[in-house]
Amino acid sequence: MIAEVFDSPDDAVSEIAEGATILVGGFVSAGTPSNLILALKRSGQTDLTAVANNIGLGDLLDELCEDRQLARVIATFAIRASGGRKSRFESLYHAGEVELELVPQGTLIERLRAGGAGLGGVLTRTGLGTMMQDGKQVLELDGERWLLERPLRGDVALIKAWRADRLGNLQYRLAGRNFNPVMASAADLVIAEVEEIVEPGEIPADQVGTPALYVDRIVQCEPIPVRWEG
Amino acid sequence: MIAEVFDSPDDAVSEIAEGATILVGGFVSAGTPSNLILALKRSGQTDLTAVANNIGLGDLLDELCEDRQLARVIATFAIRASGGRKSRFESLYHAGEVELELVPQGTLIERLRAGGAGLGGVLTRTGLGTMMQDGKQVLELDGERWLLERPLRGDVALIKAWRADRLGNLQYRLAGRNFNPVMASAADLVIAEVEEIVEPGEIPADQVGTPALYVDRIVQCEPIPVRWEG
Amino acid sequence: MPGASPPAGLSRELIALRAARELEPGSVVNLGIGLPTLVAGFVEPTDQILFQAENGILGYAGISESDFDPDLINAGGQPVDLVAGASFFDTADSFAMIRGGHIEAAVLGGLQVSAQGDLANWYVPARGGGSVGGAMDLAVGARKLIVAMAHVTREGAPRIVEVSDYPLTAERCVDVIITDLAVIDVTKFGLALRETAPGVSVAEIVGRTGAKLDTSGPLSEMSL
Amino acid sequence: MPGASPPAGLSRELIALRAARELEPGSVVNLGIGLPTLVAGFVEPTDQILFQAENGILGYAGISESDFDPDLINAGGQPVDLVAGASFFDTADSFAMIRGGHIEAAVLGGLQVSAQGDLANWYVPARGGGSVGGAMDLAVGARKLIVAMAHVTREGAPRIVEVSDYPLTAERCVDVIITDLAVIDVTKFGLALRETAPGVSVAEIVGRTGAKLDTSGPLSEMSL
Repeated sequence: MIAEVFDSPDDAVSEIAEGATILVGGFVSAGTPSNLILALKRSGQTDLTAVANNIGLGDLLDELCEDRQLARVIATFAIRASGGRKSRFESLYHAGEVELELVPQGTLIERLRAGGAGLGGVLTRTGLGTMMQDGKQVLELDGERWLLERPLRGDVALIKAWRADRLGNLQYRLAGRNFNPVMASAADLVIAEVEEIVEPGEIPADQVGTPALYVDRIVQCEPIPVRWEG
Repeated sequence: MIAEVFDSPDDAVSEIAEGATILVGGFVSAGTPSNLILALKRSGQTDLTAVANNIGLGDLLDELCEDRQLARVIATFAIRASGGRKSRFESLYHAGEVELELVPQGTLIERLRAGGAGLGGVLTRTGLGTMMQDGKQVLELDGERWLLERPLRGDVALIKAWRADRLGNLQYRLAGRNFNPVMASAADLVIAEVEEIVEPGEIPADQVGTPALYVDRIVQCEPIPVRWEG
Repeated sequence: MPGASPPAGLSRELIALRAARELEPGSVVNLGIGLPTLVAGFVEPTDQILFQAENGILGYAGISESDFDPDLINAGGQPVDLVAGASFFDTADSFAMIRGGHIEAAVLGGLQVSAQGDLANWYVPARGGGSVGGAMDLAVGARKLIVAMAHVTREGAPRIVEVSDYPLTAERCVDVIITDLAVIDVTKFGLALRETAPGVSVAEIVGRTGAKLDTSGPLSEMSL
Repeated sequence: MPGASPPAGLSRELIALRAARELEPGSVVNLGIGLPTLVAGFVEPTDQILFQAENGILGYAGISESDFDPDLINAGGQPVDLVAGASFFDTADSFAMIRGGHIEAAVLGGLQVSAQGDLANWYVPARGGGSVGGAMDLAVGARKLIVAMAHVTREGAPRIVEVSDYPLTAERCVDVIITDLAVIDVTKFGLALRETAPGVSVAEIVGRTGAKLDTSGPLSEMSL
């Protein structure tokens, strides 16, 4: 259960299998594991399903579309409603070369949380009476209608934190948490990119954002800043 | 939405109505709002439903049984399986003078979380094939059986934190969080007992355990230590 | 009269200013991507409004003028400053706030709003897709939903319609519509005109609205 | 032979010691209230076992000998020390860990265990009630469930039975039973005796067990 420290992001992602489902933490520029994403690109692995908040918003996840490594994307932001330069993903999507499952953000995080927390699903009002209801079970309880949303898990989670200790505890900075802590709970193999690795105890116990038991691999990398210009 | 600072716990709880459902944070001695509980005792309000992890484990919640203020308790620990001195609650319970709904701890916190997070319920395996299943809906999905647990909310939450700022942000210490953050999300009126009140900004943004929007009333009190001797 | 040249309505900035006036002092507010993000620039610190960003911030203070920190952005990816008393949390906790009814008001952009307050704001059929983000959760969770949008499309077609022909964000969720031409309340009896933009007539607004609009209530010109 | 004087089995401390030997180095372990809390005293720091307390601690290090801090207790209310690299979290996150299968092993007390591994440990019919705490979540969530208990009741009745007549904690959840007399594995074929306590015969164990017990497998005496 002690996390393993890797020397390079390429080594850390080297065992990701063809066809794997990859949870990718981050929200646009915040808490995004860009080094791990680029390592996954270099690995050349294909037929992947990526689960992420966004693709094509300045994020490097869009780079995985260059060599068509993604078969399927589950995301909340993927196709812009307004104009502007198309992302690689959008071009592939419109060409029918990648599948998209668009999920409301609050539903995506609850499905992931259910996957990590051993729950069989949650009931939400979000999506009732919309396209998101298609193919899903609706329960009527005490006169109220609820959409049943099922758990979502990954084979691998790629996450980003500020610091890790050698046990695998992670500390986030500012708004860098977003999807990372929940995704760390919902995958079989959790790989964390961090800016610094410290000794156990250096991250105060009440400032641990992801407890060590969730983290399998850590790799220290210079963060790659990304920015969405809208 | 700015929290109101009260001078005494008695003033802070003075508007709790007869028959109210009260969520009470804390786990035995940790993060337990003992001053607010004693103020509720002094208020003499009756016919209350208390939702708490434990009653009669050295906690002062048991004091509300002295004058039969509790009509009903929803808890995880209430009647000890082994011997020892009976709590006031146990005596009342065996005399048929208070109702008890025993709930598994992980189910209790998920029901409260659902109540605070606008979810209609969650599916858990916990309790399947046990007494906890009685009267509840079981869903079979993809060959697996799940118990549907419905949300739980309170009219009032009594919680305990280490520090508050004047906006209502709360910071916990050590294992003092337990039920407090979730209960703060699941009641119409949230009253927090704290050891110190500071200015906004003095609690670092990444060390806020309960964001200000959840907290209605804060009162500074000398903590009353309690201890369970088993 | 779709197709006619539009009357000189409010700029995007003035729509945002008018939307800001709709917010209660001391309340918690979420601003959608696009025009709504401008709203943060039009509240006074004395209003003590706490802006929530669904990516995990309570208490940001408008777009930052200083250096860009990739970990300190709002839901539109823009750098933000913090107020004293801000807090950070993860996405699960953020949507617990939103879905759980803890956000007093949300200001979202819109593509269409229907007579019964259905909102469509995430999917453009002509583009063959869309992005939902947190819009559906905000639409069902925010206690008051303000839609800030242009009254008509670029082609002059009404965005306020009897029944939306776009995929919905949520049914019966909109409380107030603020456009370049008008402030319109969604009531249980339908749409009610509350305010007109300076220099815009009631007839012009009715003409550019694709749903029945009650103009019989107390009416005033927007004060900006 | 219920009612006969029991053989001299292990003390509570030795049961805890034997249970500690069942834990994998580097694993995450939750200890139930009562006898199981003693287990923390029998692991070596070099084993790097992280103890999880369901009230919100990962990485506590046994019962504290120093001053009592009311905010630093295990699930039994006892003061604990921390290891370097410990962390705190709330109850929702704690049970996400437990229910989500992130705890490698739990050691719980037991009132009865059935032949198919059903556990009853929270409700004593004779007392007309019980306390469930986190036991049901641990029983369904821990990847390996070790029950540490006396082999028979104070009255000499077997606690290991064909079918439990106590209200259950969970069905088919127990992996290993460690008692003052024996270590017994719960397999898909039923109960299998693995180890005997020093000085206790197989016949004595079979005689005090209320369910069919396979004694044909490799057997050894507990090394303590």
